Amino acid sequence: MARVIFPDEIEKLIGENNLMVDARVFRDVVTELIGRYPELKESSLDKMAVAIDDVIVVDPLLEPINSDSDIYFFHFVTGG
Amino acid sequence: MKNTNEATDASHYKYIGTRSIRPDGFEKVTGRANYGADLSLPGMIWGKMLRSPHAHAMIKSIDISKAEALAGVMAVVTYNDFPSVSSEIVATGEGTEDLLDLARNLMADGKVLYHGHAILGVAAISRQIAEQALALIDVEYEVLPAVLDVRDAMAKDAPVLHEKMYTEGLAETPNTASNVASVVELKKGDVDAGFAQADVIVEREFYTPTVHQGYIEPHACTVRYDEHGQSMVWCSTQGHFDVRATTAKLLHMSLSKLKVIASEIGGGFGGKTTVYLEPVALLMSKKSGRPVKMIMDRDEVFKASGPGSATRNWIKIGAKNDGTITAMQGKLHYEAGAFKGSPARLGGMTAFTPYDVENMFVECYDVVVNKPKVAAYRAPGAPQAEYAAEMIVSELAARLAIDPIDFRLQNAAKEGTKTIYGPKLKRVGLVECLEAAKNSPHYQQALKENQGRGVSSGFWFNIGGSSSVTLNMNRDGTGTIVEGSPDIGGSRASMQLMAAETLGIAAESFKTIVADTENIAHNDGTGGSRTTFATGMAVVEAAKDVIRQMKERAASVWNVNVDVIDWVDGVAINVGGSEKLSAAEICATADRTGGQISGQGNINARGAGPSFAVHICDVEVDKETGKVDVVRYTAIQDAGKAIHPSYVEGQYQGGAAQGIGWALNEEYVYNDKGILQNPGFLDYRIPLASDLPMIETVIVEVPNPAHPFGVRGVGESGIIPPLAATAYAVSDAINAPITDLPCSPPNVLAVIQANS
Amino acid sequence: MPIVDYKAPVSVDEAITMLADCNTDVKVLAGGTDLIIQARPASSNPLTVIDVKYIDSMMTASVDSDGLTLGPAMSCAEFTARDDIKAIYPGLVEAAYLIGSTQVQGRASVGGNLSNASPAADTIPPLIANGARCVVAGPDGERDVAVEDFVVGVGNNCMLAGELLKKIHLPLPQARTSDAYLRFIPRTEMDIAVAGAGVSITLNSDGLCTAARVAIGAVAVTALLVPAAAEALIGTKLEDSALQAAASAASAASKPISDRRGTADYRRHVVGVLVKRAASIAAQRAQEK
Amino acid sequence: MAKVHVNTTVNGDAVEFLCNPGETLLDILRNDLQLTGTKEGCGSGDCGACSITVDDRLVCSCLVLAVEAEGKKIGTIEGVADKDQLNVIQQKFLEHAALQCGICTPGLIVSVQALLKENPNPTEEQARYYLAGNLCRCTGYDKIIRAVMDAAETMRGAA
Repeated sequence: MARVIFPDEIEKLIGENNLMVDARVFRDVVTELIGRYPELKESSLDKMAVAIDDVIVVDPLLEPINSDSDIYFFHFVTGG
Repeated sequence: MKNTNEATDASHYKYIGTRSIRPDGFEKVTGRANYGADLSLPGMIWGKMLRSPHAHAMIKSIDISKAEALAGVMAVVTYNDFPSVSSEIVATGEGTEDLLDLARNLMADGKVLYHGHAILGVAAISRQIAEQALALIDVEYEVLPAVLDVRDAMAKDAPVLHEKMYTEGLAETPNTASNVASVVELKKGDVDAGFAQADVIVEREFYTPTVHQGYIEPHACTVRYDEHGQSMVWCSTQGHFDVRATTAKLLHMSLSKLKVIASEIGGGFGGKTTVYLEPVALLMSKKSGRPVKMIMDRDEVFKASGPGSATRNWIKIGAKNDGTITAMQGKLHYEAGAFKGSPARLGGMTAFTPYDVENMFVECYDVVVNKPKVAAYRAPGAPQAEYAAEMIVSELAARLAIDPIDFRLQNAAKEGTKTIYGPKLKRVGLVECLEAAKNSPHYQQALKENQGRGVSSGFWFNIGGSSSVTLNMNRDGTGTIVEGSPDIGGSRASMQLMAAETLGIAAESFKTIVADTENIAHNDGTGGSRTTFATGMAVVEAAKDVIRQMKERAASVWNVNVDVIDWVDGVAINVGGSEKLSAAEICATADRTGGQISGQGNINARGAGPSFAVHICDVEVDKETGKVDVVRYTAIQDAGKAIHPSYVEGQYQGGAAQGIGWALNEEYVYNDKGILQNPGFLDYRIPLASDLPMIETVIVEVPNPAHPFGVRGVGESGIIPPLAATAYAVSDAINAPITDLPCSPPNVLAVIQANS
Repeated sequence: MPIVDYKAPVSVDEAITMLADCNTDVKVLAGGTDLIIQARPASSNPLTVIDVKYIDSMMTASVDSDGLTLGPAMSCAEFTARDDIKAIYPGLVEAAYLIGSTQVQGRASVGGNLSNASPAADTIPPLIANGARCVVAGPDGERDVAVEDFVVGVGNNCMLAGELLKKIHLPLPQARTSDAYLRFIPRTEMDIAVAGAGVSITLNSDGLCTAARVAIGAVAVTALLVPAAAEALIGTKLEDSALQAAASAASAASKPISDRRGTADYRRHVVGVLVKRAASIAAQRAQEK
Repeated sequence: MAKVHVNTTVNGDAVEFLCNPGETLLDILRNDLQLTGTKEGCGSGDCGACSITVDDRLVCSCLVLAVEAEGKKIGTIEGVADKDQLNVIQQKFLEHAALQCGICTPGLIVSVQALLKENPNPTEEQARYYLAGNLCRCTGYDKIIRAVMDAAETMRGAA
């Protein structure tokens, strides 16, 4: 099972700061999360940056997830 | 996911790392390059904005009749001319923004929120008549008290800017409107436990003022609206695809009906990642049936584009006597300007990232005030928070009697360090930068009387994103690199070098062009130091695509399997035989072998190129006047791999100069009514040639595992360390703590007098 | 544009006639580095400008036994290149050199700087310190006004409608006399003075100060002549205590405001520092004469 | 308001134009003569992007009235190179990477040309003060000053 770790604003919404999910690609993670917490659908989950095993990916969908992956959601990073 | 892009051994590079002449150089030194204000079209008219003389007011009425009656006036547009706008989060060059806020910033909707807030646009047959028309418009205001600082904005009875804005991120949903848009917490470990282990704890609150990017080219555009065909925007922007997306959304146009051409851009530093003029100009073009040109005056740029946030940041750091930092804590307050969306959270994400410390906690407040909506400014949010953190780190080192570089080395972030925002750092070069600083001739040099020295680290992410590149090969074996990333600092040269290196063909054989939105697929803007990293990766992909095709063509000419073809120095070689075909030969006969050759690299670049910088600053203080002179300065930064070393050094030096300006003299000065007192280069004092010494540079190269050539973005980290390096040097020279920027003569003299 | 007419007379008399005959607001155009910006707002009144740069006497300078006679519209670039003037009035030349960038120097003039009458004008304190006088010409003839009386308020000079600043005259300094001007700005260039000090010092052969004039700028509505500061120097050998007394007198005489360029307290303090430093430099130069 | 007819010389070419009495030379150069190499950064003489020469004297064209060009000799960035042959200063700017965005570059090159004409052997400090009115926000001036010093040396060698 991959571990998903949330930032403060998602934690405040769902009351958890991390979850274990079964996923093969990143899409499975999102489907699973919204299935468990429908309120996440309205959140800015899809506007956040994601780090999968410490590799930052903007707007992922088909990124492979390993059984021991760590997946961090965090604020979308821009620049000047 | 396993990263397959292993960095290659640098010593084998033939083109990368050379100091080639930039391909767009000739146009730029002869005055032939066309910038935002340089396009004129037949029948073109001139647009100007009417701007608020008040910081906060209700608009009671607007009378445009006299202006409309003036001969030569062709169109007047207000907020009501926008098609219906609703609240919707849209991606802009700055990340995300509420479309409604964007529209209300372009032209006020019944309420003005800062001095200079645009109210309406007028287009006339000359710039002078447009200005005369503005003087004929009567606006009746009901002036409201202005909120000019986070403290005022958060006070109990503060006037509220937005009646429907409720603080997000609180444990309980609030039921009264507030100027605090959001509160976010970032944490790692347990700071209370960490502080309990500390032998020494230092805490202070720091202030940084509103500052401007200060690009020399004002915002400008020329547009033509065409209901039936193809509307066109020519403008100076860091991201023309973002201009197209935002403008089309606001005006209910399809993307295919709006072409945006990025002119040459005269500086941006983050400030040209959103729109201020283009949608209004298009509305006026639609109304008048004429092309419309708009150029901001310099005072408009200061009053009403997007400066960098003023902040009040409290930082507390604890360490053991042996130099181990045990806990780092911060409470950050960032001004967003008139609409929510300051980079407070980015401040929180960067403040302590140069440190491998177990316990961290940061609270980030995004606060609206009656000032222009902030925009990105070079590592947005990071300089302010890292300034505060680095000042405390330096003070702590002094209290512990440890060399400030040794103290930083002892606690330095490295591969595997878990960041406060979650993931662990990959291979990074902070330690190498600190060591280079320690070994630099500068750091060995003794200080003289009235001089002081400061050292500071800085961190920025440098995220990839979407880039598309087409590499069109010509029949003579030369090629055109078609990219969609506006070249703001010489990146065309870097693209050329990366294509040359990948293909093994001389760099001069390639021309790099920045295509408009019709001639290349979507590209994210030039921002976040992503261009050489991500667009460079796309160039490599496109070049590899060309190599693949070249090999196929050679194989078909020789009637062999493609597997036996090697590609060496721009030549296809039949490994099984002795035949060779150069790129030029393959291109010359391409029609016979299947048509012309064109490579494609459309990517969403994975990974990031975190770049750490370490700066050393020596200042001399005139203790009778408080005036500070920078006498020596060294900028050290990890470039991963410097594709074009001159332009890498240029980024370090430019970042240092901007940061020195931020530290010493730059600030927005408002009066108590919120009227900006210094909207010009006379009194918004950016550094001059005579203000600065040579800025020494050291390029550290710790290859980025996420890039084929090991590139890290270098544009932004360099503006972070100068604030604390300079301010701490002042503090060292006068032997008194500095907390508030700028270290302008009156402020420094006040600190000297208070401590004598 | 508010500038609606442009005239270029070739003599002072012609200029005075044009000034008198004008039926709009009228201003004299020398370098234009202040005027062109001031005339820009669309809401300002229609303005006629009289360009005096085609009048030879307005554009030349001569030094003789009487002192310096300066054409008010001569560009700072030309003025500061004149070694004969620099040898006698180094402080005034330094002040002219401080006005704006190289580009502005190419246009701006001492007379323009004086007539524009900004409290922070760099040339006014050294002009006062050198006892400079203005020759003002008008329809009713000429009059002669001391520089400290020429400037009457922020942006205001004593000239009446139809009058023209025709000449600036500086007397030849006594033996062992020299001057200095220092201003304080936050950067090294391109700023408006936060405070300024022009000092002229005369020494006797023993190095005793026998005469002094001290003028300060940017610390009141007009530049101020500060006799108390001069008195603190006269009769001394400019020891630290005398310099400090002059500094205190200058600070006491100043009536500064707080604005985007500095607070009142800061200006009051810094003008004293500048008087002290400028007096030392002027004395050093006087010694070397 | 009657327009004024002005006869002048721009980069050696005889030029005539009509202007309003209040129009700046910068506006005429850019909008009427299509010489857009001269840039507008501030309109108040504080940035130097519009630097040109009038009778060989360096000025900000935003602070010159177009009518004042009558009978004068105007020099702009477009006149610095000899056809496609870059001047030494332009060449050195490219070699030293003394430009990033390039908006200040035309004004700087015109100013450096004026500097080296007045003073072929400037010290670094003299160069920095002479160019203090040409703002550059990208480079921190380091590479610009190196280009200037190198150009000066090369030109002295050629002289």
